Amino acid sequence: MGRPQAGAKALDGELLGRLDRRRPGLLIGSLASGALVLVFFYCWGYQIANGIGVTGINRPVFWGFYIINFVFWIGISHAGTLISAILRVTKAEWRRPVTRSAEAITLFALAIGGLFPLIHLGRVTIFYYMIPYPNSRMLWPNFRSPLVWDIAAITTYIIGSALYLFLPLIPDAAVMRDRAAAGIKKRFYAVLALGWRGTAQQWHSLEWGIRILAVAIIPVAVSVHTIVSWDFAMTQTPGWKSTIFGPYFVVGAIFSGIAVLMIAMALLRRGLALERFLTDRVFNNLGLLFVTMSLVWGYFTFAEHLTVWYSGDLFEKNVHHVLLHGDFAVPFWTMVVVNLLIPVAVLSFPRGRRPLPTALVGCGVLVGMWLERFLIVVPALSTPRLAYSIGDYLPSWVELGIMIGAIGVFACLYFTFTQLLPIVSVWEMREGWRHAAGGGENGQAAEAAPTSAAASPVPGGGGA
Amino acid sequence: MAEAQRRRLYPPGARPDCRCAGLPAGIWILGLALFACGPTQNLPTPEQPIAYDHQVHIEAGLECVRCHRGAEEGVHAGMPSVQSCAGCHRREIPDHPEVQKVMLANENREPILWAKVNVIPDSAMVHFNHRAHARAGIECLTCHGDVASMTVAEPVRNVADMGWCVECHRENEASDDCLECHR
Amino acid sequence: MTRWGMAIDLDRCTGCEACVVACAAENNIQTVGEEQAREGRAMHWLRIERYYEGEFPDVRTRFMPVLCQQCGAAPCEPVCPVYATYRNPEGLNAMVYSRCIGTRFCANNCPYTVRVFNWFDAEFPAPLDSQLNPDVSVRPGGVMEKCTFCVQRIQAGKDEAAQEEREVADGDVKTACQQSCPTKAIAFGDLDDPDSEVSRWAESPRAFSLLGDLDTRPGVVYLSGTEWREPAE
Amino acid sequence: MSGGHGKRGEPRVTIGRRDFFKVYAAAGVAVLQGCRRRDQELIESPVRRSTALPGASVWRRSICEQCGAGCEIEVRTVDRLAKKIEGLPSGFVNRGGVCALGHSALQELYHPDRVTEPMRRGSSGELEPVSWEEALETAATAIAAAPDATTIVAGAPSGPLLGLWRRFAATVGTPPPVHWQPADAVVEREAARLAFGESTRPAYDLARSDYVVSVGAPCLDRWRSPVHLGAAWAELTADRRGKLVQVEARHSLTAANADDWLPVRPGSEGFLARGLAGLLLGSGAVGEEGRAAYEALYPGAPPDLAATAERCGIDAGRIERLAAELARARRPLVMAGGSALEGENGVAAGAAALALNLLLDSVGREGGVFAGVDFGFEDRLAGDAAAALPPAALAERLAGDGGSGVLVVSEADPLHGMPGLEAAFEHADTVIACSAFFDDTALRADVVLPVQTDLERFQAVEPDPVRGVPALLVASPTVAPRGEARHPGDVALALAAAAGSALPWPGFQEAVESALSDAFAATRAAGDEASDPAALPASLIAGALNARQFVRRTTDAGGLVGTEEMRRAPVPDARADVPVGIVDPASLPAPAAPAGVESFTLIPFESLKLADGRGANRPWLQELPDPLSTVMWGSWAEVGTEDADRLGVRTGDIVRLTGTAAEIELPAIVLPTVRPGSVGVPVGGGHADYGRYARGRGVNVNSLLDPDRRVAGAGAFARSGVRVRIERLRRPRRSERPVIYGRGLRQAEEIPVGWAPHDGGKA
Repeated sequence: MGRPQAGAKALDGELLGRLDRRRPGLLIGSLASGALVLVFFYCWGYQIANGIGVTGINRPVFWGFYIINFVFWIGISHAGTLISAILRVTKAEWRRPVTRSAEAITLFALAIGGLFPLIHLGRVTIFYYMIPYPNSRMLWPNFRSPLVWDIAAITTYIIGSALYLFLPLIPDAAVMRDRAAAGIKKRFYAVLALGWRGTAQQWHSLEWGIRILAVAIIPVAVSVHTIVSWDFAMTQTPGWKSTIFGPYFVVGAIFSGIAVLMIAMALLRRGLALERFLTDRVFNNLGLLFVTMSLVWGYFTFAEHLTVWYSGDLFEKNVHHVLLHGDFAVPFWTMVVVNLLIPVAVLSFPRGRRPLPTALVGCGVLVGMWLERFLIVVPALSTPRLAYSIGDYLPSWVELGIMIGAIGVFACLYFTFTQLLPIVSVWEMREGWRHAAGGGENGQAAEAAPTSAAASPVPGGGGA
Repeated sequence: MAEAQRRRLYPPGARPDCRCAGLPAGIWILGLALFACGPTQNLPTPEQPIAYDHQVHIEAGLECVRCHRGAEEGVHAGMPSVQSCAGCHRREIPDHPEVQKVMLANENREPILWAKVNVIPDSAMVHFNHRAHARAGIECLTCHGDVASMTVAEPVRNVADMGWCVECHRENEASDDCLECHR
Repeated sequence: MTRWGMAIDLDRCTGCEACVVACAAENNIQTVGEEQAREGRAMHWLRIERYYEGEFPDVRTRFMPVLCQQCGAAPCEPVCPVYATYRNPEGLNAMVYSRCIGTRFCANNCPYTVRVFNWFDAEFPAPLDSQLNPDVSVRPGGVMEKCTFCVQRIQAGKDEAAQEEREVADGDVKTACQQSCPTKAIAFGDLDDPDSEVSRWAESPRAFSLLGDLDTRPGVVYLSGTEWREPAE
Repeated sequence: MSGGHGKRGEPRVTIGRRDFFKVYAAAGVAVLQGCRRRDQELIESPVRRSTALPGASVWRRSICEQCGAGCEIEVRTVDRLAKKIEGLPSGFVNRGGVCALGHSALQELYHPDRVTEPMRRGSSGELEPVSWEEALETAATAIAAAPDATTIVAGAPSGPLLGLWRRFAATVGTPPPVHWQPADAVVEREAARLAFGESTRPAYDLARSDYVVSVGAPCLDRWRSPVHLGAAWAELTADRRGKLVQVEARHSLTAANADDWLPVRPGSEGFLARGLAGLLLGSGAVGEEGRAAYEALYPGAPPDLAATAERCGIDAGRIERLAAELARARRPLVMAGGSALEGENGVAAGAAALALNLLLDSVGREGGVFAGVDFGFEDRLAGDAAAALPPAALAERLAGDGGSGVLVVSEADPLHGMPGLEAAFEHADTVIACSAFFDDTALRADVVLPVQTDLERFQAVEPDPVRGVPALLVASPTVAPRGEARHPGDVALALAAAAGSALPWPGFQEAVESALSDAFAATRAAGDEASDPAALPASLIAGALNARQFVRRTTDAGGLVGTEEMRRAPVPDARADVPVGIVDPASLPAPAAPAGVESFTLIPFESLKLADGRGANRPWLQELPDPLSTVMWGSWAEVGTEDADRLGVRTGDIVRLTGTAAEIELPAIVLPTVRPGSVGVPVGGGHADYGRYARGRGVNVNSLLDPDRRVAGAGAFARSGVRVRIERLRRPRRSERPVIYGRGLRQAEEIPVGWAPHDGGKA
């Protein structure tokens, strides 16, 4: 009993100590991202004050960077909840150090992704017309519109993701509460901890809560990106009207999600010296998943373009033409290279599935997946059926500012989160350590142990 | 259990705490209120450049359409011209201080800028057709209240409340197509 | 029931664009200025598409006035999240400006690319604003708009008929483009009335629908004596 | 709970869903009441009583004076403001149609940069507002000081207003006014005089013809009466009954709509006409009378087919086919106009083309050519004053005076429309501009007198003859004038009075009424035998008891409109002296061969939006895509695909066009329809001011022209056929890119783009 207890304590101390340490890198990151947050809000404010025309969108390219970024960020959000849920459900041990950071990515990416449709609106001040609520005008939104489904799906997902991030955070918040000196900080953690005392009953409820959410969140996540794809697939627009868009988008989302996760893991491993937990084997495994997704994505892309080409439909072929040979050929083939050729070339070999190469491949895939969304939105719109109206699109500084600013907002939120709360789940790590030490794979037994342990100021080991 | 022990087990912040629930609940209620109240129910009576008294004029035997000429036949009810006001008042109480304002405007050929009492804001993009309502037999007082008993006209109904319009249209089997009014 | 429709005789259209200006004058369409027009943001509700066939000197020129087709099965309608565009009982593809929040989804889904968007608030420096048609709202920035079949004229026509206690007769309502056309290439009226001019035009063997195989069931019928071919690849 | 009154006024209490919502809304309302403030809206009571109900549309008849066509319009006014222009369905010329330029008269009326008060150049050298009296006095003093050295330029279309200016010139003692009119109008008259013996612009009956050959006449662009001619074309081609063949170097809108387009070499139109005559004479399809009449004019042998094809640069087969179809046609008709008449050989070409009508026996018959007769109200107002001078006379006069003297320019912008006048304007002692805008001329003026635009003024117009039927159209003002603007006719009368030689009328309206009154008297006196040239056709005064009643009835009816019986063929008696002036275009030398690969023939043309430049100040027209190049907001150069490849020019590239005296830079538009070796540039751009929408927009192609080139035999400036060099300068900067509306058209040629409508049957 003593050894694991001591080990757990040491582990807590080690992790929390690392979290507590003031790291100059984080501070600089916070400041830089804070500046980008200002850029974001300045650009948005400028757009609201002057009109949506400060963007580069036009007729016929009515959707531009905002929708591209919307899809991109929603895709990124699949890094966390979905992957962590799958890992939890399958009880993959190596998930323990990554789940928290992945779930945080989900929540923040979703928050930002969810903002983009609002930024995109011509009259954002009356965005609430899209929300079904009883009103004195006696009007309801149009439930046939994919945009209304979007709102429902994203709201569900964001609430689910927030809960899913929040539940495993409760025991850790309690630890933070107990370590903090009285004051505003303590009260903050106290609110987050929801009165957690670490009783067996509470642990039991928490476990169940997480388990139910983990199962429930998977279909929600799948549905979200499917519905996002329906913003396109449900239209008449050549280049969009496609039955495979649902799974194609989900695969793309998971693909980009893994890319973010690979980058985050590599950074965490270095930043928090977690080599002990995020072993090369973890990267190897995730790398295999990554290359699989790359291949699946490549397969979908091929299937999509083959059917278009084969169909011979004049209008579809026009879009296909500008993509493969026309104005958009350079981004298209870049996308194929960074999303398919490089991942396959690098990750097929065990030496390629190490932290640094996977992270670099992940960066490439992020660029590639952003391009993919660009290539879905812009070429289709700029090549309408009546050729007279063919147009082009160049983003304005406002759109670029908001795009870069959004990255800043994300970074700022993430840095703030890292400063305030343990980015690695302390209790799950300890649980994992105990599994490793006790060799018990039986969750219930292993989890029962700490609750019956001797009194400890740490709620994880509390109870009398 | 000793008090110290208890305090250790239940640190001060560890009590089950529901205060955090107050915030979302508050936002929810406020939000509902915001959405549901629709156009404001507060109907201020605007200040007019000339203290025109409806009651006096109607008691003197003038019909609404005598001055608001378009009320029955026109798209807009309209305001009487300065010239026609002055035409009558040349005989009737020309020395009244408020009437003097009219006479002055007439001499200077300046229009009088009345404050609108029943306002549908421009942002609603509504094109109200007065004569269509008159044709359907809607009484003046349905929308304007009993102006005959008012001195300065004051709003009695919020004419910008779309739900009220729709309700009446449906009850009277008038078209409730959006384009009927919004275009 | 009335179903408003339009027929355009392409064989009579010279591409003189009188209709385009008539439309702008009637419907308070803003001119966006050189910079915005260069960005592709000109706001004409009606455009004359010009196509060339062949090589010099045997070039054939085609003009095609394209406006909102007022589809019976409009792709723009179901995608609007707030019902700002919908099919009205008289066959119009309605556009309610005050309801529009500016998602521009409708415009993306329009196969004819006839919807235009107010990127900024309209500017009519005084006294140009004296010309504005009081029956048509000036649209604020952030709102979608498109050809309405001059719905204000339809409403006025019905109001006039009601005032005179009669039915709306064929020819009572003329759209601005139809009115100004020097060659009288446009007919407008009730497609459900078999005796109306537009119905008779629509019966012509020359009649066809633009992008007809999409089955959007347009309320605009084109007439052309020559076949519109796809250009050689 | 909503208490209220029902339909019949009885109180009604209902509790509905909405009330339920309101219950839980109540809390929020309390909070929000403090926050919201209702913006106060104002409603104006008009000053004057009006017969119209408030907000009701009042349609007033008016006449469009944007060009000389004389379309009758209806103006929708609401609360005394003009809202919309529509064609008057019963309109004599237009039958309900209006063109783009006509619609835009509203934006001229309500233009934010209009001149609404008189201005005079002050001591600082700037124009400063002054009173009418001061402005008139300054102007009149200058005119009275040197009437001989005064040059008047009158921009009004022919008709009463021009007559008034002629009378003004005669009374004040200045030389006759220069009539500022399209160059081809002057040439057309001269060509008609040579061919038919009568110097009026021929009237064409397109609608009832079945085969129309238009030699250069851009009848579906901006030429004479676009609305009338457009409608006539529709009638001509309805059910594929008739055919229009366009003989023109440039692919104009008319060429685009023509059933057949012969892109002849610029300047060879007359040669083609002679060649056609040769084929027709040889075909045996020509009547004896026609042959005799034609050969009296052109005794020489016409050129043969090969020579014609060679000179015109087109396929001999096409010429042959054209001749064969002409010979076969039952009611053929040949028109001449536009660029064909604007070259140095314009008169010869025009006469040769018009003379084909003699050969085809189309003079004075249905579907043929008639004399452009009118009721003569120009002369009635002018009295015995001398005829107005052609536009080119302005350049001669200014050159002759050594550039000093007084210039009175009314409703014209010669400084923009003609090259080489800058120095003369610079040296003129006083320039007086009667204008509604600061156009290039008014900008240089010493006195600017604001004039009323179409809808603000009393109008009396003799329209361009339609099918040869004469008319006088009269209309009263539609809206109140803006600021202190006055009628240009009233300005002329006030100027004359201030100069000490008052005309007999107080205002333009009275002048027209007095002319009507005189016409009545003369007609009455002449009785049935219409021998007196001052008499009107007797049927027009039938029913009027006296002159006053006649005047009243005429103004109430909107003027006098003739009948088809009043049409007539050109008077042939005057032809005796004709052949003296006639020149066989076949005898003229061919235009100089191109010198080098960069040498092009410049074809300036009037686009249907900017016209001669007057449309440039209206946002509607600036933003109207040109129907063929689809360019908005600016000038462009049309270059053929082959030439563009040779020069390395792509659409949008900035090119430099170099003429003899000047050069311009503008974006090129590559079109497959431009004849190799030629370049088309629209006129009407490049105003120095002319209001915010025109200022500095585009370039003025007139500056490239050679100021000394004249159409031989007519006092007109030859703007066609000038040679320019083209160089490619650069890809355009972002702000220089031409604004192309059909942005996809370029790609459409590169990729298979589906524009084809699919036959889906009717809706």
